[in-house]
Amino acid sequence: MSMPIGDVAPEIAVILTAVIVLLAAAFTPQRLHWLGAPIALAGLGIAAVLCAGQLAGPPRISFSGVWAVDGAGVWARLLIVAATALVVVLTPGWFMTDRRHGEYYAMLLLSTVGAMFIAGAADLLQLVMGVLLSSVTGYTLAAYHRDWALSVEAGMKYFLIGALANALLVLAVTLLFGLYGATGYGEIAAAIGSAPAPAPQGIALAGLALAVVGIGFKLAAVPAHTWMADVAEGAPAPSAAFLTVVPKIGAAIALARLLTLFPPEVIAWRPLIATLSVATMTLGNLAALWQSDLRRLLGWSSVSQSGYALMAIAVVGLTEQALPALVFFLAGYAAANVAAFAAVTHLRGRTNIDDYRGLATVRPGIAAALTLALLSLVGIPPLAGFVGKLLLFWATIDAGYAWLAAVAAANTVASLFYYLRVLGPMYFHTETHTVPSLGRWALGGTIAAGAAIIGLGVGAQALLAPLASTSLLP
Amino acid sequence: MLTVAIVLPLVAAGVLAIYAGAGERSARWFAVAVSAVPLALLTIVWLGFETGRGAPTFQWVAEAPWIPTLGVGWRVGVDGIALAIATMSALLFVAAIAWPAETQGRARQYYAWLLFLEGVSLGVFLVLDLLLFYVFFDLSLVGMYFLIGGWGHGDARGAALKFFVYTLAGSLALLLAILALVLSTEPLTFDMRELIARQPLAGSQMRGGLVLLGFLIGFAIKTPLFPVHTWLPPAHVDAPAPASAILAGVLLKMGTYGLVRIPYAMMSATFARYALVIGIVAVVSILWGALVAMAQRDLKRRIAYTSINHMGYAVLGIAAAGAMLGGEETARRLALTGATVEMVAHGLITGALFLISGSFWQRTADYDLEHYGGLAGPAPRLTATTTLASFASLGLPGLAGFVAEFQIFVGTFAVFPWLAAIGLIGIVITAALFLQMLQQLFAGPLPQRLATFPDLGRIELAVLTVLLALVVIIGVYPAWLLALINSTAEILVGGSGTH
Amino acid sequence: MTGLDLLLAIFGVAAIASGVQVFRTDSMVRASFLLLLSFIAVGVMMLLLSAPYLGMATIFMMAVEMMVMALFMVAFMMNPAGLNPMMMVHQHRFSIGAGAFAFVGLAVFVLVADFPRNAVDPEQPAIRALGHELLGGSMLIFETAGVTLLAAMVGAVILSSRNGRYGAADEGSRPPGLEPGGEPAGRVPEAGGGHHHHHH
Amino acid sequence: MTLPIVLLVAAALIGVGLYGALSQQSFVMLMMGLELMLAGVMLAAVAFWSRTAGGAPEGQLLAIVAMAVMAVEMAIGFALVTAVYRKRQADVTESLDMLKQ
Amino acid sequence: MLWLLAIVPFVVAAGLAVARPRERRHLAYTAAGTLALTLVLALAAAIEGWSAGLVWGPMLRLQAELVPLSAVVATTIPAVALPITLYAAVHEDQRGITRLIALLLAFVGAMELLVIAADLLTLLIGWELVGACSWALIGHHWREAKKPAAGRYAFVMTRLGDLGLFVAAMAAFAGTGSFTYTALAELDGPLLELLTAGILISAAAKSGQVPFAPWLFRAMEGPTSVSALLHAAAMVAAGAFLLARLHPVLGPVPWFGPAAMGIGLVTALGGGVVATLQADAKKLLAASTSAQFGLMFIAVGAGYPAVAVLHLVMHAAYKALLFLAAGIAGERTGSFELAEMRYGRALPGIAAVTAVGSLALAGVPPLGGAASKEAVIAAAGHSGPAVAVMVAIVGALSAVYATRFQLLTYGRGEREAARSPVRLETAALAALAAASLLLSAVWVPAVHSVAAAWLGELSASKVWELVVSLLAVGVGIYAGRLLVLTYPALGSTGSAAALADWLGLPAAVHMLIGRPARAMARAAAVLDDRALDALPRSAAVMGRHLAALGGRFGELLADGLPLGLAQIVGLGGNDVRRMQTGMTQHYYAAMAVGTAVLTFILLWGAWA
Repeated sequence: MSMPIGDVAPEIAVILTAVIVLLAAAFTPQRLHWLGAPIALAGLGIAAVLCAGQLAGPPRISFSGVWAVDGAGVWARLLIVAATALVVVLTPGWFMTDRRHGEYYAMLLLSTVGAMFIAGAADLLQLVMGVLLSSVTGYTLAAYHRDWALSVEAGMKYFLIGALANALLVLAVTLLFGLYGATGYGEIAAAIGSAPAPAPQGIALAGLALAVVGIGFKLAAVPAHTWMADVAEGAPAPSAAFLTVVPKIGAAIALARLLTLFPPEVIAWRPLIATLSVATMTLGNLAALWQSDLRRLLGWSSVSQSGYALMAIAVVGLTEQALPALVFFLAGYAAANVAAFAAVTHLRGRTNIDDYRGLATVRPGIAAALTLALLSLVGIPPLAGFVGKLLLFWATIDAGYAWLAAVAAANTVASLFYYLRVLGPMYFHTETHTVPSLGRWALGGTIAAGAAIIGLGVGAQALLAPLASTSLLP
Repeated sequence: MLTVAIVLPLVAAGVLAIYAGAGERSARWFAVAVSAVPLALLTIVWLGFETGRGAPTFQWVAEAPWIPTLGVGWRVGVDGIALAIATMSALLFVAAIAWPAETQGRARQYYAWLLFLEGVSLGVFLVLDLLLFYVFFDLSLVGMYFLIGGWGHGDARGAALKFFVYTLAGSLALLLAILALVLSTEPLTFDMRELIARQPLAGSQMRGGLVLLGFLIGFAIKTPLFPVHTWLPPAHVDAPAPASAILAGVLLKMGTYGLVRIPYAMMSATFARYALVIGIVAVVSILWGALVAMAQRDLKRRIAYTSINHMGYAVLGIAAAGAMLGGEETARRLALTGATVEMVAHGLITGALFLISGSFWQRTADYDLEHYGGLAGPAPRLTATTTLASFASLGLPGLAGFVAEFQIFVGTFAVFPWLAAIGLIGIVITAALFLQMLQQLFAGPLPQRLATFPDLGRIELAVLTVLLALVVIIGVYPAWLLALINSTAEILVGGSGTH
Repeated sequence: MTGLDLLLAIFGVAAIASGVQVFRTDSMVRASFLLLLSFIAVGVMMLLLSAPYLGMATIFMMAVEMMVMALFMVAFMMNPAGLNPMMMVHQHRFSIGAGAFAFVGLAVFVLVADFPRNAVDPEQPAIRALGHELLGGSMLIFETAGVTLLAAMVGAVILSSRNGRYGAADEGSRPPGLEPGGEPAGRVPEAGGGHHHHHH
Repeated sequence: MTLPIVLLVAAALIGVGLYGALSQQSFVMLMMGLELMLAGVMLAAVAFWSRTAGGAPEGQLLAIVAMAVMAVEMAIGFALVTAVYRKRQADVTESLDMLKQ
Repeated sequence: MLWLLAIVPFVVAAGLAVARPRERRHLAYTAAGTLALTLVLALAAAIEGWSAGLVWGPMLRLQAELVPLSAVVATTIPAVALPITLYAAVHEDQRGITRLIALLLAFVGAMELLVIAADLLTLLIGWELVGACSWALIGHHWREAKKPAAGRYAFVMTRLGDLGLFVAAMAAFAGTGSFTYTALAELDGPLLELLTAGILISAAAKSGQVPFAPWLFRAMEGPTSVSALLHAAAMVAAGAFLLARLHPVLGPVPWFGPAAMGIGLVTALGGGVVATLQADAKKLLAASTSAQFGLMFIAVGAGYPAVAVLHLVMHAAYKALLFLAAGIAGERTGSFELAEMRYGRALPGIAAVTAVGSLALAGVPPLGGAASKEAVIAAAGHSGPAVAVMVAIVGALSAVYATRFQLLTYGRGEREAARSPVRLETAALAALAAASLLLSAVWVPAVHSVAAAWLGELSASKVWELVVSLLAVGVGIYAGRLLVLTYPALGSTGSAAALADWLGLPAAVHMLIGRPARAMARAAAVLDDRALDALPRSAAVMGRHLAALGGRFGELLADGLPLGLAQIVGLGGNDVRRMQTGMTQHYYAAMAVGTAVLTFILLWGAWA
């Protein structure tokens, strides 16, 4: 039994920061609550440094098989920390009037930890706990505007979907435990390997299906995707930015990690994930097509982006490009989605797409950031989203799933339509009206996220080189 | 050198977009000055280009790593075909930027987008990296989208949207095909020279066919060929004139150029197997474009459809050139040379025609041919330039179009006699439709409301004169152009050049 | 069938029956006590399966929770003591079908499954083993659970506590106005919130 | 026979719970359905621990985790129900109908 | 050096276009000087045996040289064009006169290029440039909508024929890898036949043979001087010249002779009849042009290209003269109605000069026209006496319409001329008449043999052929006189008028080519807008349906518009949105069903 505390040092750093913020919030007047932001940023900075330190070491399983420190996991946790930092920057202006402004940072940080735990879990129970932590904090973040009906409704709906999804996940874990007698990934893999009959058992199939739905909930994948649009629209804009991005990063890695336990020749999960991918991206795109509310549109687009991410998961293990594709795509997606929500936040939650008419004339900088974000989501080069999609196509074609790439391409074309419904009026209407904004914090977040979109695209090599040799431990 | 030609307009576009102090005039002259630089650079490259036997295929090559993990790098270089098209494009950009346009008070943005488009367009023609090619190919859509939507007329937003969505579908087909092609070789690289040398997929029928299909869909939409051309007419009609000129003159060439550069060169065996199909599609496009053009009453629509017709010629030439792995080298070389000249000629001619149609719109905001007549009286200079451009477009000898079409037909005949023969009908229809257009515009009685129709302005005339002078020069003495193109065609077709 | 099996079956039927009754009764308070009954039956079954700690924990924890739930309902919900009988269901037939389908599906899988036969030694010190596991191999899980409980507590307080240190905690907890001082952007909630189909 | 009997009971509880979750309008009743499902899960977990996993301690832990899920979800759930009720006077799912499409 | 023949007129034309001198005198002198220079250059080239080449590309080489046949034509062109252009400079409207002269010069240049060509590419360039010039010249008076339309008709019709030349060039390259005339000797088999067919069609189109003849009529919309040049030395002459020039290549093809003779004979007879029935002076001459070129086709078909060229030269001289004469008469009448003229008394000098041309057209010895016509008859005689007799009938018809023309335009009548022609006009006519008279020298055996030695074999007439032919001419002249006396207004009404419109050929062409082409174009356009665009009928339409829900789509269906892919996507968008009902129980149901489906997928995967 070993307890290499260093392996969870980033998580500990974030938890401690959360506690500090919580205490600080309790003892400072509301007008000083914004100080939570710099504190949180400092904590996240430390966590990032600690995470980066883990990249150097060899991939390993620690905490008696509960915790995986491998390339994919560490990169995902790093991404989670970075994305959260961007969200933190968006927060102070938005919550200035909230009496519980300070506690928001604590919830945000705890939710971050949940996502990190999901990403690193190498044991079904740890996965469940991570999902649970991420969920309960997520509900709170979504419903944070207690005095705003939409926010409360979004939180409640998120909770209702989540409660069922988590119950299903626990059921899945139980069924797998019954069959394999263990919850650690290493032991499960060993049990599957030593099983005399290669024929899969119904229990295993049902367990896996339930697990996919349960983790898919965090990913906003069909069929547990229905919360995403509501949260994107109703939740506070920073929460929406966070919830559409951060839990997904953890869940995608977790799903990939779990699925690789099962030999595809015994349980044909690849077609399942491919189907799910198609369903998710198509559904998300179709639903986004006619939205007139930008945040809701982003929510649906976020569903479709989950579908793209599933492409890489469907072929994980078949090609060495799958993991880099997954991580890079998530990074690009995170940058773009946060940038889009940052622009919305900076414009004080402006969300009706008709209200965006002529924005390029009034606020060219913000319009440019939003343009970059949306074009990156489409996958226009040389932005981050392009490299991400390129790698996804690459991985799927390389793995012999070219049809999946073709479907994704067709979906991309459809998605362009609704992104342009936002972009076109921004540029092609020249009517001018005043567009008030929130303040310097959100502006900074917008700029940072926009820079990340370009940086990840043009400087893709910086991330791709280390990702090329990344690993995913069972 | 080539890198500067690509990057300079992009940087200038960024400067123009950010620097708020530029007014209408200064923005325009700044843009003209910047756009002239790539033209000058490419001229220097042309002068230094070796066309002799044994000269390297790609010259002025420069390389820098970009994403080495994926085998992607900043690789630029030209062969004769690329150089010819790129130089023509650079010239057309100077013309389009210099053209006096209605910028609706947003001159900075307008010229910034044009410069952006120049940078990415030259990028498409000058890079030697497949992924970089795609990057620029895709970015050209973005630039054109904003130009059409922002400065077009009529249902410009709808047309821009349709343009972007439709052509993005083509782009993505192209991306998938590129990936499938690259992934079939080891070690991984996007270096075009390497891929040409390796001929990936040469042995694989099924996959080769699918990849070729991807390329064909991608390039057919961009070119555009029948039946995926329907984005073109609305895009042209509603676009501002200089954007139309660029769209027809430069962006469409990306389709045909891509066809030569990628499937033709990199998977010649597969290409040869399906060349007849491509040729048939091309002939259908030739006839369809011509026939539909003849029925148009809208000036710009008519010209737009002739673009489909002309690009059909180019594709026919390419198909003929790629039809065989051995035999009929001379004829196939002729066809390929002709196809390339067609690209250059069509760029200049149709560019001029679209600019002219812009002159009409600026004066009357009307494209309906039947509302015009008798303009030869008040506007002799407009009449002369339009007549010259129209005759060039219908392939009159002594002008550039003929040099191209003659070579294409003659070259194709040796390979696909029937296709060449059927395609010939196209030149009669274009003759009829252009003459009818000229008659409609310039002859007959002058309607009262056109009595004060102003003739071409100084700048308009100067721009058109430069473009049309080149059309005449190529038509009368194309040796300088053909030598350049042929040096590459020889390599691409193979066989000796002794004929 | 051994005596143990018989006992298990009896308590199982009790658990199921009271579970079903939860949704058949027309009073929420009654429903929560029926649920508690069901949990007690489950807890007894756990005891029978040689898991004393878990059995007791289930019973006690659920007892407390159900008390809270009952109180909660009295405090907040309509129809606290089943004063007016009601049946508040939707998509009823589908739900019955889905429940039955889930049961049949799981039952079939369970019956055809080839589980390893590896029974626990009834003499084994189960509680001690659990303790070792919590502070040993599954330390991280345990700690995570702790953090989760903390988060849940904080979250619950944030969402439900009406009185903060500065007066009404909910006041001003809304998005910034589209114009400074104006209404927030987006869909405007109708005044008064949700609709009410029934009583109040 | 022990294992199948217990597992069938667990399956039945899950089925009933699912029915409740799907059919109940009231948030609280709906949550009772979820709890019933989790009760079934816990029973199954203990059954597996006792009969197939040879008393592996993770089995007990699993049951505790399920219990934690139940408790934590219920805690936050009640808080949310309170918040919703306070803001919207809503206690059934049908009342939350603003966010759609 | 040889290029100069073509370049000089072109350069001067371009210069005129830029400098725009308006003074008629200056124009006249410039044009005359240019053409004189061209003439001198042509003579020099013929004597010195110049040739030229220009490299376009590794596979494209333009070549030029003069063989005796082409030398003769190359000299004839500027020689005939000179008086015509002078006449034009003083005769035609002031408006656009500079453009007219410049275009006439360019016309000559293009024609020279065509004549000196030694390969098919160069030929094609000249060939099409001639067509383009004719378009501009015929539509010279662009303010009248009818005239540019006539130019367009001429260009499109001849371009249709030009396809033949394209095909010929393609066949030549496919067979020999080059375009030069000399290389064509290597050609055989189907490619040679293709080449022959192509060239024959092109030549027939340019020379106004059946079935392309109607364009010559429409071409009469152009100014008189244009018609004169077009018919005498440029454009129309190109077809016959080309056949003669390439006869060594085409001759061996077995069906070439009969085909060429057939076309020629039909056109000659038809043209004769049309001209005889014609009521319009210029159209009479136009129909006669077709007929005379028919004779040249017969000569080439019979194997005597030299005879054809000889007739071409003769025809150039007298036809130019007749057109100019018709122009003078027409200017005074205000139209070209034959029935309205008879200026014999008013303009006796012109009448006398015109008579020379008419007699030559009628084939009355000792004029040159008669000599070449007799040679044609003799050549045709080699294919059988019947052919010779038919050619003699053509001759008779020539005599008929020549007589009609002469008597109706410059016969003795009461009309008075408003003004007498200016000196230069008269000079031009006189010069052409002199040329016709001079060409009579070909009857002199010494001259005849020199011409034969230089040009090639000139067939000698048999006695009976001569007798028959002369009898026919006599009869023709008598008949013509009779017609003029009895039906002075022949051809202006009734069935004669209908026949006079080229025997109904234009209507047939319109029905068979023009209408179907236009109908196809229209149909294609409709299809393009509706069907093709509907499949991906994308954003624009989708945008319009933004606010539309189900009902609107149903309406569209009812309208019969095909639902496009994009519309389906858009529709799907609406449906999928509706799936998000906002009701949590539905989401729960989706999750339950989804989980079951996922399990089934896995089960199915395990089975498969």
